[in-house]
Amino acid sequence: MSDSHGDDVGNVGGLNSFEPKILGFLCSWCSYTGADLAGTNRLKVPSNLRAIRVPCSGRVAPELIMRAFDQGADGVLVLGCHLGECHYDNGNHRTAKRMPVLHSLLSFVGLEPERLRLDWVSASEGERFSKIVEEFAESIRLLGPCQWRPKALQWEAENRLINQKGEMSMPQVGR
Amino acid sequence: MASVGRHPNINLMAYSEVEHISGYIGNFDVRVHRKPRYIDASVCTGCSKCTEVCPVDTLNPFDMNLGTRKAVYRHSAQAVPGSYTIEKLGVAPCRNACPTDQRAQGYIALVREKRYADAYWAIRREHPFPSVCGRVCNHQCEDACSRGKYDEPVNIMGIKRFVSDWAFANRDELPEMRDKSLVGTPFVHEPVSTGKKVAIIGAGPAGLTAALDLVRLGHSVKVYDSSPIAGGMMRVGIPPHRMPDELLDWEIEQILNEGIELQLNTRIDDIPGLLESGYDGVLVATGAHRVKKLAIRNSNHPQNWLSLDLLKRIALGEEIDLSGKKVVVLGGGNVALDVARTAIRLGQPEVSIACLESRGEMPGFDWEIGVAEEEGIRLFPGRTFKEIVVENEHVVGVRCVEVEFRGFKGGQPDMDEIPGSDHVLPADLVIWAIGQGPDFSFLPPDGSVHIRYPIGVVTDDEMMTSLPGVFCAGDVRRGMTFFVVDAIGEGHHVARCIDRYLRGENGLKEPYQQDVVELSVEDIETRITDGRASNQPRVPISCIPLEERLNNFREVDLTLTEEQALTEAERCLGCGLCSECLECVAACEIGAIHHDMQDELVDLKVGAIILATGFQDFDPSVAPEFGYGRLNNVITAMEFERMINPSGPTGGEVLLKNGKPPKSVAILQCIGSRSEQYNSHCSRVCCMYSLKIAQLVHDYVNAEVHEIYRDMRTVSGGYEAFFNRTKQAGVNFYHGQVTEVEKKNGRLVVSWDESYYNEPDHVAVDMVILATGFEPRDDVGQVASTFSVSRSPNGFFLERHPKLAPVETATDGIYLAGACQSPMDIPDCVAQAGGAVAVALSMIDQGTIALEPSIAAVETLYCAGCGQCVAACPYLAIEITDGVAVVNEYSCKGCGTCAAVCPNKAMKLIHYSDQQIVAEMIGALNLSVTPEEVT
Amino acid sequence: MNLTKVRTGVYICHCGTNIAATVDVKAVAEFAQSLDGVVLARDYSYMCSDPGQDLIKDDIQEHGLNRIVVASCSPLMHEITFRRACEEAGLNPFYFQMANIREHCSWVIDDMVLATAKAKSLVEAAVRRVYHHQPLDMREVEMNPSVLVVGAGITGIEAALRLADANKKVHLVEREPSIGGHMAQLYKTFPTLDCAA
Amino acid sequence: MSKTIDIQAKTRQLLNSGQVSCVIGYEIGPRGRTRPAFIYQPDDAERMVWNRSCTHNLVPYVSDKLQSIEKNTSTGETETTQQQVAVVVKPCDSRAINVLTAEKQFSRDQVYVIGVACEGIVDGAGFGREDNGNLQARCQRCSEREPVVYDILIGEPQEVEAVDDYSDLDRLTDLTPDARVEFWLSQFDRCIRCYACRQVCPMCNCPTCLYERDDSLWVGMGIRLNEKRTFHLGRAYHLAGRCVGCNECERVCPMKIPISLLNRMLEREVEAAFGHRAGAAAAPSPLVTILDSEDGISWTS
Repeated sequence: MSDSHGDDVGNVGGLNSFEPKILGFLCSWCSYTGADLAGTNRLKVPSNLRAIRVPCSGRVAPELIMRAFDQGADGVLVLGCHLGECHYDNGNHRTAKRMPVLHSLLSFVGLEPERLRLDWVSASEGERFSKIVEEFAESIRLLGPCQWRPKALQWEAENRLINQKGEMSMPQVGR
Repeated sequence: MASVGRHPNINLMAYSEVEHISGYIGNFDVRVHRKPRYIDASVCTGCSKCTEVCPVDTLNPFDMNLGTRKAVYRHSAQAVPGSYTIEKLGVAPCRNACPTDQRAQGYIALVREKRYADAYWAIRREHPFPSVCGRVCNHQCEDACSRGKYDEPVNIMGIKRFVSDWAFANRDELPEMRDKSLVGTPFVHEPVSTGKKVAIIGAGPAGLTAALDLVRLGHSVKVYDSSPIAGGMMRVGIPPHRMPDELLDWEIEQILNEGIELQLNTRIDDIPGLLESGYDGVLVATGAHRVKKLAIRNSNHPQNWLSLDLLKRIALGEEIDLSGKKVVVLGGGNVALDVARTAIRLGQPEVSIACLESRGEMPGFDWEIGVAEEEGIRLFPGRTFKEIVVENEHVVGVRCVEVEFRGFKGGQPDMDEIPGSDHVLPADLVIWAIGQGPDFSFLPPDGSVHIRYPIGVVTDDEMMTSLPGVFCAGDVRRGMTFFVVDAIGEGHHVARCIDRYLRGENGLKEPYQQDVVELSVEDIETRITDGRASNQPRVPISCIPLEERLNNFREVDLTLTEEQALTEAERCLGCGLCSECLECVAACEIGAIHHDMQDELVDLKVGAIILATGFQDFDPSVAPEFGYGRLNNVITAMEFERMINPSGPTGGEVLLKNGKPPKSVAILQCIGSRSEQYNSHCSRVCCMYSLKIAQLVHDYVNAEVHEIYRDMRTVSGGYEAFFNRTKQAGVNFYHGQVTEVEKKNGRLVVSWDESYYNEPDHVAVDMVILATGFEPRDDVGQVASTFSVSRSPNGFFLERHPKLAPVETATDGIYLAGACQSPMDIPDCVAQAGGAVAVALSMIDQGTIALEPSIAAVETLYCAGCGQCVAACPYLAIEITDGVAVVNEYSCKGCGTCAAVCPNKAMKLIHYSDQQIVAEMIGALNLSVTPEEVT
Repeated sequence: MNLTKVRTGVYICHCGTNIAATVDVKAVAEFAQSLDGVVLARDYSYMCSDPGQDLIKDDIQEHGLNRIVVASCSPLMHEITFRRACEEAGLNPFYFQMANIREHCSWVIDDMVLATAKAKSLVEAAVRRVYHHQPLDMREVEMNPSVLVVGAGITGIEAALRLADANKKVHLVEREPSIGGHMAQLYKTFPTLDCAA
Repeated sequence: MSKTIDIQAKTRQLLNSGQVSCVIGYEIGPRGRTRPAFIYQPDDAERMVWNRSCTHNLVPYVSDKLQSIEKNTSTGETETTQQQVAVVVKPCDSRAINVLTAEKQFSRDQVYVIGVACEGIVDGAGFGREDNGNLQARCQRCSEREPVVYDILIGEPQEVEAVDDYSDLDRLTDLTPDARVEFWLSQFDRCIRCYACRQVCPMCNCPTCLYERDDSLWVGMGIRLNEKRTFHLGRAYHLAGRCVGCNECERVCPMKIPISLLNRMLEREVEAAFGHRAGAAAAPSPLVTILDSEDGISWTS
């Protein structure tokens, strides 16, 4: 487990056909069932999505999403029940309020806004599920691999605070 | 059906809706809202006597609005429970606006049916003086009348007067008043004596109303009045040209006949004495008869009369001649107008009115100011009076000065005198009518009855004065002179207070006020186009020509003729639907009817829930091509079902609009189903019920039958044979998609295309029956969110799995059955009902249920007790006790919202912990095999 | 989580051809074998069948497995089946995790390579997750024996009567003043044209 | 000077009456710098002072002082009167009291709030460099010169026309995403994870901080750049809808990292979306309550 930050900086995906790594959080009552329905109806869904089943979209903590980007995800897709249809009454209200705030924080710090998306899929909306994943995968493919993690590691390597000669470099204070 | 009503294990809650559920399988808390029937279902025997007296007809939705029913109705012939129900949309605005809570819509509905006697008794049940209020009321009911939003309000006062005048005219043949019990109390033939005695001082509107109510409640009442005639301001304050007195005398006589002792010419000075001499309660209702004067020079000169003195002398029949005099009446209210119009009838003197207010703000009725000017009375508004000018002991004029008046502040006029506008109005007789106040001289001198001088007697919210047992009502309490209708309102209220004082908690409660019906302009227009209200304009009150009014006290305003009253009654929109005429209360011998029944909330604990909320028919009026609503004799299948049903509106006869049976009928299938514009799904049952209709028409109506179908879906056993039998019976079948139904030379022509066998593509018939499909009910969205059930694309409830769990929903413990899940016929509904019961029983009979262990758990070491999880939990399952969050194991359903909002991740969701999800995430993103060889 | 103690068994299901058609199940099983903590990885045609479940039970006994991952259809379908299988083999049913390589993988992706790659990462995700599973027991809760039936048309009436005859307390809630629903409006019903009352 | 005398008088009176067991205020340190003071005896009251360098937010100390009271009361003494702590607060600090009472850290009647009408704190305060004469950045844009909650108000709040147009954020929001990544990586790179910013923040009241645990679930113990970034972003998110903008975190950061940019961006975002201003009233952060209709959020991308 210790190599959880395995430096797979290298294999970020072939240069020509970049296959984005998309992490999906699907609530098990609505969107996961919708994804199953897309399967039973044999609809086409891009293979880039890796779905994680959570009881409710309200379970998806912002720290988990930040950890996903830190782990090298190219895109994070959070899917929940439509507002008012949540199996847990109003669990998804928190997601609806929390995501835009997290979204603006991450884009303020440089993550492209298109990499994080929240949407609602009900248990009977198989086509909507496949359409959303297709749109999302395509928009991530256009953006290219996510530099969020590699940039940090590369920046750290070049601009070590205390360089080899032991002096502490204090770049100009950005005010 | 009947067995459901009697089964010991079934708690039947009809006319009720589920408002809210919470909890989980095995432990659901359900809150049911029971709508009031206004009839005690356990008592009602279904004898239908109430419907015989109910004046209100409305369309019967059970008969698809083909027939009508009364406001009190039984749902259907074999209804279970069989009890009747009264449909009330709420309190009518006219009743809500009236201080006496008079149910105007009630007596108007009775007038509409020409039942004038019933109308009179309906009024008299709660309003003792219809003749007075039919003439002089400020009719707030008309201002609030919904009809006013469309054209003009209904002439409610005119109708009331018509009824009271009709009753007076036919008073000898008037049938006995059937129900004398007070409104809001159960029906009794004779009031049960309570052995309590009440003395009432003042025989005015407030006093007599309270007396009548108390007598009807069983108390014995004696009324004292210092003046020689009873009626208070109604008798001495209203001149004969506005109200003939024989009508009022008859009404007072009827009140007294209900067992009230009246002692006139008796001034009571010792109220405590009354209490000692055996009275259990005293009511002070002496009104406000002391006329006010301004303290200006010569205001006490003998040629200054008081308004009430003149009116009283006329009321007692004295002959007065003022011919040749110049009379100036001071004051601009209704009393001033009455005095001026009385004065001008006493020998045509020169009469003028001077008042403080400007012409537009005079407190008197605008219409009466106009009439006064017509009768030759001159107006001098907007001035104050400085002095009564006297020359050699004779009044010669009133010195006034013009003012800019801005209303009264704290009882004092707020005005500025316009300098240099000093002038004298010539007058040799001045009559004061600037206002009246109560006379307190008869109250006990020791001040035991507190008063707020000069306004009125102080009472608490139970209308009791500071002296226990002594109550007060009417103008003597409120000071300002109000209208008769306000005094009657206070009379009713103080009677209830006295009854509660005398009988403790089984005294009469204050009536429960339902919400008021607000009709939008569209509602009004539909009620008029439906024919429930006529489109006639308002019928104004006419009066006798000017010449006939000179020097006599003939009544000026005329009453409505019977035709006028009927046209006015036709204009009433019937806002509350049930008109609350209360006829049914008396008609119901068993006393089952209570108009003040209230909604009820019932909490239940259940282990499982089965939803069987069903479907609704497609409404073809949104599909103009089929002609429903546009062309006559285009009906839906359910309308046909009601027609052919012997207990239906037409007694089993299938008839055209012109009353004759049809010779040829066309049945069109897939109406509203399998189409892009309307419902995309197939409704499964229309093919078969169309065949049934075809056979019924063929056998019972023996008409030619043409059936146009797209596919004949004979889905289960016996249906194909049924189809063949129908064909052999001679029904013509055409394959095709109906394109339109049009009227051509008197007959309905149905045309279609996409026919396989290029047969004829149209047919002319007398009647078209549309086989409408099934669709989800209008409020399916709200019901779905109440039970947190998701919905399939066509809007019906979504089952957990189409094949493996057709009767379950995603939520354990909530099951589906019948057409609410998708369109199906009766055999399938019954089968699904059995299936849902089997699954529910399989859960319940386990005794205990195993629940997923994934609920929230707190690591107290990390918990800061900040309570963010408490605010986030949809089930309020978390509390902060001594600084640390604690999860209630049973109400937590494991959604994990708390685990996400906890800043310090002290809250963990078992089986979906952060550690497990992060590990899953790392595994999922470790795309260690990148598909370089992707083609 | 000390790796040596975790002994995971991974089972890749063919589901006949539903999965095997577009996912190279052999490659996925081989890949699973290479993951940390995995002592045994098999692929089998129908994991949800009795022989499939017996495979799991026998492996648990023979190889002392304490974690099971089954890559097959959606957990909403057969999670309970496989949990029961683990339970019968004496393993706590919550030491089990599923990877959905049918509805989310083989049925929705045509390209064999991409489908296999996705299947592999889903299996790896399940394997890494199952490390952290805790032994849990289902919570026992008393069942209230009464039932609420909403709507008293023919379906509601039928359900209420059946439940009542089974001696259960039934609360039948109907919005209209009387029960009967649409059927009460009918005169005769197909196909037997008997009375609807 | 009058404010100092008023505060001293109030401190003496509170301590004499035994209504509070400790008054938290400011005093001049041995090297002439203004620093927090904890007064227990009435005659120490003259150490209290108020000047333009009283920059520290004293609210974080309230919970510690209250805890210490509970400890000695719980050791057997039957302490009947509800012991209180008094604290001197500026308008921005006073909003922290509302947030902490909403989050049940202490109840409102456990704190006697001495509100001071603030004329702004000079730049360089707390480091003995008060000479450059202009106000701190947070005071230049602050127009709320009267505390939102106080039991006694010291001084007359003046009407100040100041506009907070969040112009400091625009400098960043105009950049491209890559430029923003560069900027922030350069800032976070300097962080040495000394947690000074967390210690001084009144809102950071977790017993053991998520980013200081050894289960390395979220962040390891090293000072790798992505861990430092995760710490700062995580802390900023935890302050969304809770940070009152006292800016002490930025003042005490030895490495001069512009932390307030993160907090102020979220402050603007939460205010725009939910009309919620942290500490304006004792209400929970809007991110945990359910949606009500007028929230500006209808997140259907």
